[in-house]
Amino acid sequence: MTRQALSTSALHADRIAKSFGGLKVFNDVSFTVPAGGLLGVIGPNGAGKTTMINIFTGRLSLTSGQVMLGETRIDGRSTFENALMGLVRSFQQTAIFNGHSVETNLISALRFSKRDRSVLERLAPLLDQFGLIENWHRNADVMPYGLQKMLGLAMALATQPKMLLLDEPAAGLEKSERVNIDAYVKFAQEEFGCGVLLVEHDMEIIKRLCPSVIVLDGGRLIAEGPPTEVLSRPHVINAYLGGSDEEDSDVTH
Amino acid sequence: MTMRLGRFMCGTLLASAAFGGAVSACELKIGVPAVLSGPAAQWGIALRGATEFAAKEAMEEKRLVINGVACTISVKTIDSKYSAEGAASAASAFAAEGIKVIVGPVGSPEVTGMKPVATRNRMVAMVNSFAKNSIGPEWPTVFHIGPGPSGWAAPIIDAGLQRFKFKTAAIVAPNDQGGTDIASVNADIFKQRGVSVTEEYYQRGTTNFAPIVTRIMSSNAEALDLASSPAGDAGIIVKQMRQAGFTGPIFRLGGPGTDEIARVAGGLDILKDFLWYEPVYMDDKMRALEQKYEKLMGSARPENSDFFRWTFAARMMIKAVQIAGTVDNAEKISAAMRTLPVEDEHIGKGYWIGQKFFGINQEMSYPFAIGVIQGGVKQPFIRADAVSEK
Amino acid sequence: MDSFIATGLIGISLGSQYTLLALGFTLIFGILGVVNFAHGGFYVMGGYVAYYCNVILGLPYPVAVMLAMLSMAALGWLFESLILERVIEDHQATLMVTMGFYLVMATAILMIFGAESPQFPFPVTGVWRLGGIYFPYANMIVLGACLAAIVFVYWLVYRTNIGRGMRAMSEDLPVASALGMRTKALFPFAFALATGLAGGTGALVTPILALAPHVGDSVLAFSFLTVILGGLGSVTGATCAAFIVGLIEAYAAVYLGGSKGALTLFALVLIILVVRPQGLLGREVRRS
Amino acid sequence: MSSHDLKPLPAETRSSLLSGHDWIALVFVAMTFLIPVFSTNPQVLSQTNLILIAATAALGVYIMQRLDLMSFAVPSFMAIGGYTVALISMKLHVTDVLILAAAAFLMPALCAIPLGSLILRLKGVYFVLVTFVLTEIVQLLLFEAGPITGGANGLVGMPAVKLFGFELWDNPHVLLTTCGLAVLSFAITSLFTRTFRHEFAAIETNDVLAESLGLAAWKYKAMAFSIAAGVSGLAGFALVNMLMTAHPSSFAPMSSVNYITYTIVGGKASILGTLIGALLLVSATDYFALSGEMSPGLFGLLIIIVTLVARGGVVGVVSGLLYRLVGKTTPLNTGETGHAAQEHANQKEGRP
Repeated sequence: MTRQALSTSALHADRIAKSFGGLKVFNDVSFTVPAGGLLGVIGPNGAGKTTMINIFTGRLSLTSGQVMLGETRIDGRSTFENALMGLVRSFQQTAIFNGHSVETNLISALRFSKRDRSVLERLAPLLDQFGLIENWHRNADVMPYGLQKMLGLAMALATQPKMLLLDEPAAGLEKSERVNIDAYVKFAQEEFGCGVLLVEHDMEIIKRLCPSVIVLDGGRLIAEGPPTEVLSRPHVINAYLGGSDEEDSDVTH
Repeated sequence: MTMRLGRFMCGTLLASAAFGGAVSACELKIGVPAVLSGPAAQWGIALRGATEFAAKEAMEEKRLVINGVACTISVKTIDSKYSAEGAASAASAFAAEGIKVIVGPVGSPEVTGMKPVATRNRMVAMVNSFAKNSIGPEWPTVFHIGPGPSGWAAPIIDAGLQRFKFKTAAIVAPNDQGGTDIASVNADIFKQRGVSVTEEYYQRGTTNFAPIVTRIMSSNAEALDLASSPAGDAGIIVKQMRQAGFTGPIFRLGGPGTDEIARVAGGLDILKDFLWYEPVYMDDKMRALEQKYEKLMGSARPENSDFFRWTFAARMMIKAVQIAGTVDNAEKISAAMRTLPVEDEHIGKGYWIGQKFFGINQEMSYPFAIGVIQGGVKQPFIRADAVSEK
Repeated sequence: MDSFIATGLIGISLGSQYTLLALGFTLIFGILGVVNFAHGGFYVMGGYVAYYCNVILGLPYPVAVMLAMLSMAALGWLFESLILERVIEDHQATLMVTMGFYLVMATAILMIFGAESPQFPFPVTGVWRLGGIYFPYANMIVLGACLAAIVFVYWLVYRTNIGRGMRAMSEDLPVASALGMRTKALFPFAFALATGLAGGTGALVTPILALAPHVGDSVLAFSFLTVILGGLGSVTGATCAAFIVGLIEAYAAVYLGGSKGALTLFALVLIILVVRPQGLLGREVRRS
Repeated sequence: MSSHDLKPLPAETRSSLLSGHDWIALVFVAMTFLIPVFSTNPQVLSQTNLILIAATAALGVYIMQRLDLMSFAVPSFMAIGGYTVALISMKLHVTDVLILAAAAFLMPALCAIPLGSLILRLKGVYFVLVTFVLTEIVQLLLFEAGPITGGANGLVGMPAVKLFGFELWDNPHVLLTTCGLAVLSFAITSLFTRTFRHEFAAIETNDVLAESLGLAAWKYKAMAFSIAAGVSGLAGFALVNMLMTAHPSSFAPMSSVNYITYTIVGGKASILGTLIGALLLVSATDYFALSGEMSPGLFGLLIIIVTLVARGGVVGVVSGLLYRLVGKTTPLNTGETGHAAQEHANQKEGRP
């Protein structure tokens, strides 16, 4: 991927706001994920993180503000159009095509994003590391939760996105499986040159991976900066109300 | 047209060749495509009862004797579902069993579906339908059980005009073939008598007629004709018309079913002034027929008074088979049928008609009755002579 | 002017009847996620039960209506817990099962009572008149009873705990179950409530119209129309839509002609669906 | 990333043009061509005719089932196809069966495109209800558009169709015409559903995921709706040709229930299911018709029993048994929809 291409694929949220009826989910939030860069998003439950992803992909419309991918305004467009432009998301829960093999799932991802099999060759090391290759012909929905989750992430990457929106990729994974997330994010950035927006509750992962995070609370952006520094700010700790408990309870939901 | 007839005959010859030998020398099988489910079921039940009765009667009394052998007569009934496919598949099933003689079906869609199959398989049929094309020269082996309103509407309207004063009338009927064909014929006859007419059609399946009643009321009609509206519908219409304050006479130029109409409407008082076409005149002879049915079949006759006409039809069919001397040659049976006088031991004498209306003289016309309710009291039936085209 | 008012009265009568049917239909859909093809069957059977109790057994008419309502509720309860429950997860299987049950019910009625309409008169006769406007007392009583039943359903749904549970489920089943509601315990109850309403409506309405085995067919079609218009699962939506359907049916039939009335109604529903797929008062169409 | 000890990517699984079930169904349907050779029994011919028409019509339901949509619209499109053919042959005197078949396919398929763009925004039960309303509207239009459709009387007296100038007019010929239309419909349906099986399977099991990967789901839904309409139109042609009449009662709204029943009872996951379902149920209908008033009730009972006892339909159960005998664990590659629907509900994202 050339420099030129990368520069056109930064994700830029410009004073976005969303409300359902009278209820404001978030208000006046702006930030940028640089092309090929990585931005962490943290915040307590109900902070509007998943809603934000739904807006970026086009499933929900904005109340005000705009979202740009490179030079293109993407909010309010249909999900598949944005996906074909290179803005692809993952889901909090497992998201695979039930009743079909791992292979069919990945082939479907290639077909829908109009990619060819060579992408799969490039992904092979990652697939092997996750244990998907040994399960290649298995029915995906009878695999363990962790494998299903990694398959979902692999499918998102198989579309060769410019910008990946990861919605709590570690949620529900065993501690031992979480290193896979690190490998996945690094692989996406280094091999495919993806930008990544990482919504995550696991602060260890955030600290390990993200050079920079934003903190959402009550629909506002309350802090921005390197994770270790941001997480030590008193109002961020307050927002989390003893964040470590919150983190655990959320992980097991 | 002759080309096509020829083709049909060729094909049916081929088709029947396989069965010619299969049927025993003297067993008449009558196929009865009768609607036995849904709202029209009572019509089918009358048809089935009448044909079974006529068959049993003919066997007990040895009415069908071919080559000196008294024939057995069996009746096979299949639910024709009041639809074109239902009747078509019933007719095919009959064809498969080598059945060549059909009595029924009842309704216009059924007749529409059955006719091509019956003709392809060279069957002779006596059908009932008020459709404008129920018989015709392209179906030479299809006969019609009785005249439509073109035959009997005029005498009934005259009887009404004698008793009641009206210059305007409204006709209400369902918006399908069974309704529109009759209503339009009735309308013409009203107009010939100097009565101005509005026609109202409703969707079959309507249960509340209040809006249509409101429409009729605002048209200031002085008389109402229910045409061929099913008895249940007609009952509600009458009930709601009377509630709306309608006091004029009501005709039902469409068929029997007055008892059911009265039940639904809430009694004879509600009908008040009511005239209808009763396909047969109930006299001692007819009551004798009822008793004969009870004695032979061990139960009361089917309630629907179409029973009498179907008995007539089935008897005519058996007579035609007797004259033709064959149980499975449709052409011969048809030819025999055309030579038969229209006559029944209980119902009376009549004529073959239909040339004017259908272009083929294959419709039975026989005496019928005009039913009259006046001031909520049932009057004796008026006997009307068979209508002739001559 | 008179006919305009008279038509309005017809529309309101129709609307109140449709409401009772649609409320049951929409509750069943909202709570169980089931399109109940047998709804019309419960309506007709309710009519026949009332006829049997009133005319054959000689019980007073109000008692007959209550018995019709209770017996249909019981039948609904049994059907839900014995048959429907087994396939409740598969919306297509529920469709098949209710469709099959309707055929069985219609046939049973035909076999027991025959095809012809029996005489089942409403105990009160007479017509109220004012100028060109008229309204039969029987219709007035039925209208009153329907309105009372609607009020009862509203009370049940909005003022009782069981109703709050049903509403929560009907508005968002996954959320309600996530909140730990014992959703399945309410299934037979909700189904019985709906079929009881249908049976009661049949017992009330068939004597002022007609009782015959086939009158349930059109009930189904109108229940469909009403809930599409009102928004599936929405109680208030169903009520409003039922009155709108009743009024449009009445006015279109009166001013455009009998068979055009139905066409107008269907076309209107199609247009509404295009403009507002979730129905008038329905929540946003759920995504996946 | 280092490359030692890497497991290689398994070789691409090549898939055949059509699946096993597709081939079996096609061969079965094609074999009906032979029936007139062996039998001139009108009952056999007529039953085969009705079964083939029923199976062809049920394909319209089957195609929409690939998208997890239950369609009641089959009779509407059968009517459009059937009336188109009747009008062309009676008014324009074109009786060539190939031209008529093309018209019977294209007319409904074209009508379905604008309709589909409106209807296909709807999901699940809404789609069911709207297609139901659509059949009611088409039925009313057939009655109201008298000058074109013949109103309540329908269009009676269609001339016999011709193939290369040879008239197909008698019982066996009518069956051959129906066979041809059925083979065409089964071929179109299996090729279509097989070509886009990934897309359809993805939309059926998880359309949100499919769209998020870049699939324009509406395009495939619209295409499926259009092809389903075309195939239904061919069934309408066969029916009208058999009856020599285009009549509104042939396209009654409630007949859609039959086509759905054939598909579900036979097994909605496989094209073979529509054929087996039509075969079993048309025969059963015929059998029950002998018991008169009881027949709808018996039919209803059968539907309930099959739905309760054999959830995958007849084909699902049989192939389940076969696979168990052979010793494999997964019954069908298409998967269990009930389970998938459950997963679906679980995946529904709660708003934060």
